[in-house]
Amino acid sequence: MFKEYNPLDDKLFQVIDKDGKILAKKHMPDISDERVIQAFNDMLFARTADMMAVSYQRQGRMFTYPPNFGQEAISGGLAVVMRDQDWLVPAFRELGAWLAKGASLKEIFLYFMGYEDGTVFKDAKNITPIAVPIASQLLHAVGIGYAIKYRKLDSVVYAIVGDGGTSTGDFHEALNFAAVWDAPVVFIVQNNQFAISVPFKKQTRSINIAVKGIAYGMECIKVDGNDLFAMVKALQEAAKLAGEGKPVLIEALTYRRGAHTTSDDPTKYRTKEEEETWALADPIDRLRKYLVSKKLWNEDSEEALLAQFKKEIDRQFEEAENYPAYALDDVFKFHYADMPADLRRQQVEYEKFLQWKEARK
Amino acid sequence: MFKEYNPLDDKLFQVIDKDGKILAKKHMPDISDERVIQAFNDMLFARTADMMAVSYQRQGRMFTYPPNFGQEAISGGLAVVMRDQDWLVPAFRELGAWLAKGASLKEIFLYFMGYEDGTVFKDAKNITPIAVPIASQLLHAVGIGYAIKYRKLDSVVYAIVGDGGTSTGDFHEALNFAAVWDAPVVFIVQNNQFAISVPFKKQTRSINIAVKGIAYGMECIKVDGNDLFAMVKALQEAAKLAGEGKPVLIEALTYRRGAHTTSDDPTKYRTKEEEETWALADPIDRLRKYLVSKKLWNEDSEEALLAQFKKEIDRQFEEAENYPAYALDDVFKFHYADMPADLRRQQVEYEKFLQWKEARK
Amino acid sequence: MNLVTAINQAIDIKLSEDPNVVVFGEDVGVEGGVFRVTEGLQQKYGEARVFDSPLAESAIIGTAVGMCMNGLRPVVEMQFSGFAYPGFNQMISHAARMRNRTRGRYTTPMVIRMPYGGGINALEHHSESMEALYGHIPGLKVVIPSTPYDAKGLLISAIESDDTIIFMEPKRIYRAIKQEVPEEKFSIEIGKAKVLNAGTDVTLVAYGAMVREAQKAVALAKKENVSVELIDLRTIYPIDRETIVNSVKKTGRLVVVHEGPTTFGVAAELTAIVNEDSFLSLEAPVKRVTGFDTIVPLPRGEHHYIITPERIHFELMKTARF
Amino acid sequence: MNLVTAINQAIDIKLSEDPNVVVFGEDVGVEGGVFRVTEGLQQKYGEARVFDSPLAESAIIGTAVGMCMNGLRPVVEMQFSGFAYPGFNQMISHAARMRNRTRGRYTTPMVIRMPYGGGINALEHHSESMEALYGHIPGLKVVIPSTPYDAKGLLISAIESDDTIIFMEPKRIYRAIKQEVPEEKFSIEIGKAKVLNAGTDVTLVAYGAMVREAQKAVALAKKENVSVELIDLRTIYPIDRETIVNSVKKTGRLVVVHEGPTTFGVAAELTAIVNEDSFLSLEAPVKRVTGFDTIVPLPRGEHHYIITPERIHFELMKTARF
Ligand SMILES: Cc1ncc(C[n+]2csc(CCOP(=O)(O)OP(=O)(O)O)c2C)c(N)n1
Ligand SMILES: Cc1ncc(C[n+]2csc(CCOP(=O)(O)OP(=O)(O)O)c2C)c(N)n1
Ligand SMILES: [Mg+2]
Ligand SMILES: [Mg+2]
Repeated sequence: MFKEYNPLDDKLFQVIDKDGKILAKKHMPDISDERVIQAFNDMLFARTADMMAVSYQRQGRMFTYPPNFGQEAISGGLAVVMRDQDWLVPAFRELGAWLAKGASLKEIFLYFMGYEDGTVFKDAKNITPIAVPIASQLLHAVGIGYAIKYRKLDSVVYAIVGDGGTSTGDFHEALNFAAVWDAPVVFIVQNNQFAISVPFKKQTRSINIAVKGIAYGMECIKVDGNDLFAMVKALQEAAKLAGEGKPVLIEALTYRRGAHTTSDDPTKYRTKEEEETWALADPIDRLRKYLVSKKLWNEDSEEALLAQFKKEIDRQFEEAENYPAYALDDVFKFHYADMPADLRRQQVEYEKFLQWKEARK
Repeated sequence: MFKEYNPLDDKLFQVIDKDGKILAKKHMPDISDERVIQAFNDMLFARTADMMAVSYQRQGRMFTYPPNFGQEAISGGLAVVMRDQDWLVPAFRELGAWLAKGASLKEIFLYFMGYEDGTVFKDAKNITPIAVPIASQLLHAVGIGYAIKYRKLDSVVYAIVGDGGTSTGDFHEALNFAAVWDAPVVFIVQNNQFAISVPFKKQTRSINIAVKGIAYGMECIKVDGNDLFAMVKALQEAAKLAGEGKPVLIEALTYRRGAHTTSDDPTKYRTKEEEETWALADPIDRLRKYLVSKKLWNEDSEEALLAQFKKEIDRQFEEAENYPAYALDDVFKFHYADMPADLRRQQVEYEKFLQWKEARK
Repeated sequence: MNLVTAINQAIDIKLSEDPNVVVFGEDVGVEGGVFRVTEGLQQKYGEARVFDSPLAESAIIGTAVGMCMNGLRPVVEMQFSGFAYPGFNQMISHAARMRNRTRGRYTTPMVIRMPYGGGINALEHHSESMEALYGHIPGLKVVIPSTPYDAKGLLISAIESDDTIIFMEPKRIYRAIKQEVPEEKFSIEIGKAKVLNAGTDVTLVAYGAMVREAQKAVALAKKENVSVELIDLRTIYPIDRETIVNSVKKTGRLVVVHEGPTTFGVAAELTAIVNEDSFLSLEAPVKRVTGFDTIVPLPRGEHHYIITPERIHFELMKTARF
Repeated sequence: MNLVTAINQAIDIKLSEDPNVVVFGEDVGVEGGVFRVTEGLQQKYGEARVFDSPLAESAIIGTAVGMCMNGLRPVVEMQFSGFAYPGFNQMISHAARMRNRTRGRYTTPMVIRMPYGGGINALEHHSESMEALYGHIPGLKVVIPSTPYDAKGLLISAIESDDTIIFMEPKRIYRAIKQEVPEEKFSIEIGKAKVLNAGTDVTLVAYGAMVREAQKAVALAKKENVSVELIDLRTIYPIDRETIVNSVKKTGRLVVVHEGPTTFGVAAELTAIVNEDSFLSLEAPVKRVTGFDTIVPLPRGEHHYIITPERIHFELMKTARF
């Protein structure tokens, strides 16, 4: 497969087309219809949550939010392939993947409401927190991978970064270290074609992102990131290789249909035509077409499902909104195993001020 | 040429073989016999200076020194190709290239004797100082290249880095920026197969260094760095492309026959056999064989030449040794366009101490 | 005119005056920066002079160093100060050292702009104030304006300076303060603090977004008949020792306010300075009203961290009555 | 035993005790490090536990963070402190923050070792002392030993600590000081300064290679009947406020010696501390005997920069007689 879809020829690995028709039967991943339906459900849930997050933010109930709209098949594929013992090392635009790994929507909302608690992902196993400095998380993935190998664990690391992130030194160092260390890491570049306002063509001159794997002697492939089946298949194959100590680079070609974050205005830097073209390749619409054609999905019942999703999302959002106030202690107590005396003193001094302030009222 | 020697097939671009016989006549660069003899002279001079530098250091007359032994054809090639208006952006193991660009041996000695003055290269045009933080200089090369383009100058930048340097984030960022900016930069990796004690195979898993250019959409080629003609030809072609805004990556395969620096002991990390094998590929011996076979060189007269070189080198070394003492002022005065009052105050206070010390004597 | 406009004008003026000035960074071109500070400049001066770079801070600073060596005067942007660290090596090892290393042959007349500081309800890494790090690096100068007027005048000086200037912009007040600022070119000397309010009882030093908070504290103190001399530091390195010391010689008391962590922060240096030059005048310990030695909390906890006029007032009064 | 051996032993003991300890960095494996600090460890523990990494400091620190998150306790080496800056982002944005960010879920029990300081006649970037930079970063601890005994005990504590420790090694005295050090395991608490010499007239604080110079200055002062209390700071963050303040309460005078630049340096912080906690005891301005605000000169100029016992003595006497 990696040979067949040589990124040097800029080949794109696809399994279904824009109308949901199967293009490459032999590459159809071996998953049950139920699993596919489940994946569709998950993607739909993620999209609904994503849309609602944007509107909560517009209502001033969250500080910021980075939409995933249009990129759901990447997380959807991950959800199918990731095992409990695998690691997920995300950046910051990974709603579906977080949820798949066991993070709750409530936590995710909490994070964008401004609580560190929201990035702990308490009940999710083997997940790293939201990483804001672009591409820096990839090195953590490699370290985690080294530890897997060192400790002889059965686990693979899925590390995610954006197209903009491929320009950073950390991207290069991470892929190089992973290869040299035979670390079980699958690197997934969500090439949504923009880094905020900067289009892919201003980010690099390579014919695509996948070829960058050659610089590290790595297997690499360019995948239609809006094609769930292609993502699943590519991830499965990559995981196999990674498990054998051969890290892999997957470019998942997609399009960020929404804004960069809720404070961004994409009309400044891209055209309506472009957006409309990409709307036709929407991952959820494509998968729905596939399912409908296979009679696995009934569009009529989708509405009821969405209503149910919305209720659940609202419920979790409200739970987040009713989260306890941020305690002063929480500013101080997590920095060190034992709080240094000076830090304690700073807190005490501040508390004296608060007492004075209280007393003045 | 770049197509013929595709680094993906791990092809090595060579023009003469180990015995100085021409392998690829069509790639013989178009330079006169005199120029070749001149290049041999330069390489011989550089080697002599290099050897003597090591022995000065052993005598305790210099603090440290990074030998170039075995890598002379790379600088030799650069010397042929570089024009006055071109820029040289070296790392720290570039004796021949420094000299070719107009730096004096005396300055170079001064540097390794511990004077900043030795890295100013006062009379050399368009040369950057010795760069110690590995690969960091490559970004300067790209900035210089951008300015060339912006100012519409006729100039090409030759930027040098080691094999170890290719693992750094700055290497990646520099090549990527150069490509995106169409900057006239030729990147030359002196792959001498070691980064101090770390062999190339622990540095990366790519089949060679040249292929890393693919990650930036750059022309790239793996060249026998011990073959002067191959270096000249590759640099000429690269310069042409760079001048058109197409930066190029050249891997110059060579071997560091000496120690990393005078405080290093290579027997800890490599075998005598390996060293002996590479001795057979020595760039100077090969070029000599070529010249002798073409009756352009008389080995007997080489001794006299060497004696003359040694005298000149000794003279410059002695000049360096008699360099004026490092003035206190020189610690302070070059940091800012105008010395901040606090810095001045620190100097004055220190001078008071010196006066007291003097007075106590 | 607000701070954003003032900074935009300063860059605009220098772009129009000096063909060697170029502006680049992430999203500064087409989009005009995430805070719109460089808005309109690419349209006006073209893509060769105002442009988006790939996402790589080490490269932004490192290539700017190279541009300087070949005759340009780059003004680069770090999208947030919390993302400048990948460029730290180029900053400390080259931007700060090229002049000294080459005994003045090569200089690095560049400005590294970066929005800094808290109070904007942002995610992690978007709120920090690490000016003391830059101040400790020999070869750099560090400037922080607190008003549109100063921002314009100081930035023009910074772009004209032959040194590398770290120009930190208090993003919290980007649009919060409006002021009359001349449309034409003017400049303010780097390295000079400014006495904003003459006073006799306590000296209060602040900079950036904290100046506004300090001004409110001065008003509160006035109500309690404490006369505060308020100084806007404006330049973090080199520090205007004279202005600070002269004030403390008069008042005998000093309170320093800044957002960044306490330990090894700017207030420690100011304490050392007044201790050196006005030891005998000091009537109370210097008081640091500064950020904790912690990471700035996410928005819901930021009110615990952020310094309010009330908190300054509380400490001012204690110092005044020591 | 010298400092190199002591550090080697500390790592050796922890490698043998704890299978989760791994050691990596540039040239630390086969070669045993350019200063031979890790010599013999790869042979003893194998390549999976002690290994050479590619040349990339951001990756060394960043992968160490990841290893911590998956159960390991890496001890990594920066070949010289002057080459640690490419790793600064990983240090400040992750090693220092992972614990707080995840409310303690993930910790980063790693040690970042780095030889630092001048006096070895080295090229540029090989002589600097930038400990104050690390000290200013919330979430890091910074330790500097001055003797083989302390190096061993402190490094064992550092490797056992659940925090990220920047362990700076005064390379100038790597082999210059020999001392009886127990072969077996022992540890010294991080965060505690040590009174090396009790005295009554002036407090002198130093650390790293400066301790030895300070000791000589103490002897010189003694000849002039000035009794100096010498304190080895040992931990740069968190600072042992109590020990310093108690001493200054007794002596009323403080001189601080360090190699790094003056402005925003460690001495400024110590000045702030004694000003806060022993203001009324202070009888003279705190004196900073520190590096200039300059880049460390190349070897031929380094004698101008390096602090000698005589210079300490000169300033000590002025402070004692203020
Ligand atoms: C080191 C660093 N520099 C700058 C930023 C500011 N920033 C946040 S997101 C972003 C663009 C990221 O683009 P990409 O990697 O393509 O991911 P996407 O947002 O498209 O998912 C930038 C520049 C950052 N977070 N980290
Ligand atoms: C950023 C950085 N890290 C570490 C070092 C220490 N160091 C000096 S030379 C060297 C190896 C360089 O290897 P390579 O790039 O192959 O160049 P070579 O010495 O072989 O010419 C190292 C690690 C450094 N100078 N800079
Ligand atoms: Mg993107
Ligand atoms: Mg090498």
